[in-house]
Amino acid sequence: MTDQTAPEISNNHANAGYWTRVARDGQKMGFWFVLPTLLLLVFIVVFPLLMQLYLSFTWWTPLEGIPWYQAWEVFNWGENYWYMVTDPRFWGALWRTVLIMIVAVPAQFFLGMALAYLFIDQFPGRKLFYSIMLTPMMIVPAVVGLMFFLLFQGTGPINDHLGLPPEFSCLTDVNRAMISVIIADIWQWTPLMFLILLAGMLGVPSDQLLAARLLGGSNWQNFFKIILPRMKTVIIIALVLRAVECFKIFDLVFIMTNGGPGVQTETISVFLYNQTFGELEWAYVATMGLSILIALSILAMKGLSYMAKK
Amino acid sequence: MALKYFFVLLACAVVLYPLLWMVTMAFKPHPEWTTVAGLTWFPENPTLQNFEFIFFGRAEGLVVSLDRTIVGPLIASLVTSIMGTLVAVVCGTLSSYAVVRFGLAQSLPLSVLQLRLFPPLAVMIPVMVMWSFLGAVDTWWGLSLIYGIVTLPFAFWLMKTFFEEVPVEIEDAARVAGCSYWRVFYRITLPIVKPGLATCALFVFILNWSDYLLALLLTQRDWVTLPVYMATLTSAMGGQMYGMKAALGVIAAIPPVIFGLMIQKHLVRGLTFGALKQ
Amino acid sequence: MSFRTPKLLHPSRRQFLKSSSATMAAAGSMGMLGNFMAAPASAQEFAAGMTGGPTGFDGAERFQYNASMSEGRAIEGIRALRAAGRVPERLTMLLTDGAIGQITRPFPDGAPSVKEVWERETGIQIDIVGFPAEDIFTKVMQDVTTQAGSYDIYTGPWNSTGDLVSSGGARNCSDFVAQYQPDWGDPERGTPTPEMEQLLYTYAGDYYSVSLDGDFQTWFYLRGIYELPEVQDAFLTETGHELAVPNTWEEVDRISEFFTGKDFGYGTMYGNGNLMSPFWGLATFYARFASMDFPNFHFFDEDANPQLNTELGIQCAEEHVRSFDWTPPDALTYTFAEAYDQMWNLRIPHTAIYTNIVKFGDGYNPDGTPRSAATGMIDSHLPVGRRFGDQINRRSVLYYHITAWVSSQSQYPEAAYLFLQWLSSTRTYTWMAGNPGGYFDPMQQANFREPLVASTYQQYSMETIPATIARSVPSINFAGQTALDNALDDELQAAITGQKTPREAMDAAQSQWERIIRRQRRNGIEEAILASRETWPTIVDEA
Amino acid sequence: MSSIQIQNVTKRFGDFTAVDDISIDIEEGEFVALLGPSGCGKTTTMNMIAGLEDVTEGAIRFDGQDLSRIRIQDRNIGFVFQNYAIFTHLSVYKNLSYGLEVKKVDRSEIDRRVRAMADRMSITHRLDQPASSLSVNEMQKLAIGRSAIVEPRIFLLDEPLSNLDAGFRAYMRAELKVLQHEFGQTMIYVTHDQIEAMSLADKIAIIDQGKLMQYGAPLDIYNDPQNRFVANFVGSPRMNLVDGELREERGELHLMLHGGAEIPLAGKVRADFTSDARVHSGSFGIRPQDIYFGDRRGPTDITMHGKVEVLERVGPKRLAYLQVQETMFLAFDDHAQLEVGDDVPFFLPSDASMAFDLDSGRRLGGR
Repeated sequence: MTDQTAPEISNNHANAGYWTRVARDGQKMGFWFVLPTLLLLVFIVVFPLLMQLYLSFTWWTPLEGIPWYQAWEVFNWGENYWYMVTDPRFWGALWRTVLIMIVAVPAQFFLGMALAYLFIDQFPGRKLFYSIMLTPMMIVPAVVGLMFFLLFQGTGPINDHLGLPPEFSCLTDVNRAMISVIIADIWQWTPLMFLILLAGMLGVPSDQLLAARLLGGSNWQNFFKIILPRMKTVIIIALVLRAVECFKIFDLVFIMTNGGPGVQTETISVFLYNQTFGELEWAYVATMGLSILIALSILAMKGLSYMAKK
Repeated sequence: MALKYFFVLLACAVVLYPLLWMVTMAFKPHPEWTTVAGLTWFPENPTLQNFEFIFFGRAEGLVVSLDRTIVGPLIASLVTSIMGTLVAVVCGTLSSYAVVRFGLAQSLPLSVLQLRLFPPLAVMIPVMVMWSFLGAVDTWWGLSLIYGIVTLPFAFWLMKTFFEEVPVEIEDAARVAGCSYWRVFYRITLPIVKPGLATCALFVFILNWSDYLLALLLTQRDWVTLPVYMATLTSAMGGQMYGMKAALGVIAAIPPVIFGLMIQKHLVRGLTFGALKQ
Repeated sequence: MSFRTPKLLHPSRRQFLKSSSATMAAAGSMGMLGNFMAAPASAQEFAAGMTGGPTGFDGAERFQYNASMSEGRAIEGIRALRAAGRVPERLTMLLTDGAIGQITRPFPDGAPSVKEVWERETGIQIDIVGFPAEDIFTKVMQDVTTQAGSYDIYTGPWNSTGDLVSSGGARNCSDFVAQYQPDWGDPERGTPTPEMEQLLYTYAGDYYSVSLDGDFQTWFYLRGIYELPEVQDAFLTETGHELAVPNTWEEVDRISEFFTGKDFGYGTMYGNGNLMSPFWGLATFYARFASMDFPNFHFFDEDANPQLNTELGIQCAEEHVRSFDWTPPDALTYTFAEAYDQMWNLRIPHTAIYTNIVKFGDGYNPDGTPRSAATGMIDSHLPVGRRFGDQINRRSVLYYHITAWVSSQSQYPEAAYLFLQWLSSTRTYTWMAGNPGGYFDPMQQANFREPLVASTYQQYSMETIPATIARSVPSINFAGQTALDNALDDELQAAITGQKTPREAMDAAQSQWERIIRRQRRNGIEEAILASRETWPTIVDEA
Repeated sequence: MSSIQIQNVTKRFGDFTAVDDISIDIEEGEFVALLGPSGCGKTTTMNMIAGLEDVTEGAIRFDGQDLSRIRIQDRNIGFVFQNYAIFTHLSVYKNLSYGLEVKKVDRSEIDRRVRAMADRMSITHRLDQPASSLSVNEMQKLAIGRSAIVEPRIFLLDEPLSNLDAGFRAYMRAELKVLQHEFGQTMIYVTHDQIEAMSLADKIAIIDQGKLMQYGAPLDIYNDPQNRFVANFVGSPRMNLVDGELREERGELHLMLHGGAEIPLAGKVRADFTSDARVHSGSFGIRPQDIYFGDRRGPTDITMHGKVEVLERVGPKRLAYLQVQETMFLAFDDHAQLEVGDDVPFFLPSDASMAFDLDSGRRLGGR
């Protein structure tokens, strides 16, 4: 941003002719328009990726006592990668992330789909209910973590409703902690599914739906044969969005359980955080970060090309 | 129809349940915080002392006091969110316009999108090294810069769809009338997409305001944002101070919910990077 | 250290919530919450020959000093620095939140707070930023690695000194120590032995860390219950032994097993009050591990190889896992705060834990109410070990132990150091250790001779704590510590929750440790391990 | 195949009454057109028959059975939408088979009937292609075929021809008639095009502003419109309808037209106008083809004089625009004897003339 405006101001008088020419030349102006974004991209993508690649082949940690650019002194020929492949904690965290994904995303999808189906026609109060339904996803995830932290306290309302004693704690139990986190995630992100799927559902031409009903199709039949196939793109977008976001899940877990008890809710993001500031294995974190980036990029490319084909 | 209302009301109840608990908790006095003395949904003795406590550091009837009030983090959150929004919206607007109108940098949209796919923690090591090298840790501009970069994809894609909706004929007409490209952009196109620009700014602001992780990594003391402050207090206060935590949560939750409802119409577009419009 | 605020506040504390405002105040003192009550203006004079220190209460003269004492040298040092224009207006200290009250709250009645005395004498403001004990080192490392330079002083677990030093985050204070001569190792008032001074205040031969705590796991038990005739009788009938203070782990386990499920009129009890949860429970394991062989069973052998999956290591793990049968429900989620609560409510007969369990739970509140149901029933005993012939190797463990470091990013390291010297010197520290506003525990010899400390920590602790310190082994305290502890912790938890057998868990932990050591080898971890071995006490007792 | 009784049906949307107390009886196998200008309520009426809209008041019965209790999918109605509502994500085959598949008809039976229908609609060569690739004309056929294949009790068509090009529209019109005979099904057809209605329907229901104006066979409606609206709406070219005040002078009854001209009333039409003494202003109607030139043919025929303003060729005939003062009459110049600018007499046969009450639009007298 500054890169663009600074020369404009300073050169305004001395070089007035240049900027007038730029304003008259679409390509030149476009170049200046794109420049700040390009610079930011280079700044945040190219440079960090190279640094990450470099560090991932070294032992370097902040404990090393040498600046990162001298990390070549502790070059380790990719041992980090081998360490990663054989690190049970890494795979555990990865598995837990995937677990949240394969439980929460389908749950959000089905709930969102059912809700969208409820909201497909007009009915009195729809606008109000619709607004209410959207609220959870607008709430700061950290606050959602706090909300469910409060709810799942032993002395909180959930235990009270279920008649459970305060000792029956959800967040500190080996099994229930994960379930609690997943419930919170479902609560927050079902509305997103709902929103996107409803938009897709409303995109199905209403006369085709009517035609299907008049042809004798039951609601179920019409839903599966007419609505669903027409929503394919929307569904893929919604699922991909959520699945990707699941990989980032951090705030919720960190505030609700801090990855605990033990490592029972340690997702990949929490694991990376702990490795960064707990074990301080920065080169190793760089290795995992880079690997995840590459894996996700390949998946994303596959997904995008699949979508482009459709 | 009755069945439908039943399900709709049920869904709304599930949505409101945790919210209600937190919001009413913020107005409850200490004895009502837990269900030990029985569950109360609405405060029997409503009080503002929780808010008083987090704003002034102490409250009547409480033996404890707070050494850092919410004021600093509130200001930090506002400043960094707004500046981050500015960076994202300005860069996103300019570059998406260039991509849409001048056909420049056709690979930009995808690269920008990829930026969003990555878990921020996976690039955090270099970012922290860079930020500390720049002396940007725990400064308002350092946090604003990363906010701007992280939300740039949203601003870019959102503005792209808005620009695509402006008929090119309008611009051509103005250009035939002798306007420069810059003037056409600034005087014709920008005013047309103004509502879109406002939507985009609000959307990006919500995202910035909602951040926790980046602020957790890149601030220490002076520019700690609201969610980080909230989480620290949450763990620092232990289990007891439920009411204060809830009051914090309510304050942090309000702006995005209001703004979100304001831009309801465009949420789908924003969240799907313009892939879907409502 | 003491009252850490549990991060996930554990539900179990109905009593906590229902109980008096004293609990509430204790709760409040954790957190970034300090109670800034204005101290009464103190008109009293210093005792003869004294130039500084607290005033305004009986016995204040015991904490006063002059330029010939450690505290006085620190104050003089600041004055000299001020003359040279090298003092800041304020020093920022990142502090475990549960300890803030000890610096900011006046004690005893009529006294100023520690902070006020310092600020009055030096004019340098102390800004305290509180952070939860469990996460504070994360915050420290973040400040170090991102070069944020937000603090002049860090605090955190003593175990992490190695990590902090190798990251370059802590300033080497050897020159300051040489110049200002703190009384940490004073043969009369300071640490019991010069070795202990080395262990607590230095790393690799240089001064980095300033001890502000006494985290030597100490045994407490409910004498009031042990002495009940019906308990005595039942124990004899059931086990064939007299119920007495235990000397060995075997006896400990026997007592734990006996009490589990019993009700002697105070509700159902559980036998094992030791911490078994992640992070905190490691101390329990290390303590048991250290006494497996005579005189010590080291974590690493002479070649710096881990000894986790040796026969003795596995036996230790089996005992540790078995002792889990006698713990209260949800013990896996307990921090020390919950464990304290179990004893205060007479649900466990004994525990080896941080010493401020009595600070907050024995004795009486200012209003005369007992601090807990256990008031008057608690007593303390020596660490336990194992019988080898006619000798017993009693062992405890030094774990966590809040420690301060001067940040290498501080603009005013000398002033920051001088504040720490002043704070940790035997007079100020003794005064502060008596303050019930936070969880810094006593550990200097002078502390245990001080009536104020004795009144807070109870007379019975005044002998057992020093004896425990003398028999404590250090837990892991060199660079790589976090990784080692985490790896072992995960495997222990897996064994306790039945996901692995103790043997499998120890095998896995062993290979994890070997991996970590291999990774850290070029950082000199092996030398550090061997150096750490040297600091283990060899003192043994007659059986 | 069913008969349909629409009984006093009213439909309100809030304060707006879209359909006002309409009753129509449709016999089994009849082809009925709902005709009216756009927004008149004909589509709403059809939607109510299909069940897409609820009935506010009144009832719709199939063979005497009240429809309101039957779910849409069980009504067995063939419905052809204006834009066909083809399932564009399915193949032509799947479109045709949809109605049978959801009824779990045997697979081989489905195949047989789909192929027969495709054959009938001459879209067999398109069967395996995606429906989205069809031309508009083929979509029309597919839409009809898809509805017809389930052998519905009745068939509803919503402006089915309006999207077609002119040539195909004429072809489809004929085709529809044939199909209706072939299927022998009760059909209801909504249109705003009176020619389509006249040429296809067995009966026409003319609707205006939610009210049923007239219901009857096309010729009856043409020859004997019940009110001014129907008279004006049906017929091409339109009927001459001139409004004026009735004035009696010396035993002669005149209709004083607003343009200044006057029509001396005589014979049957005079009787019609006087049939209701309360009427003071009226409309005089006569179809262009009933006006003649040359010699007066009947004693009660009314003589007028007008100036030929325009001559327009309509097919083999010429249509003359005759200006009388400010009023214009249209008439067919059968023998091509007029020239523009001629001032000619023309005759309005009293028997073929119609009288309407200007205020209510009601027809006065009768045939």
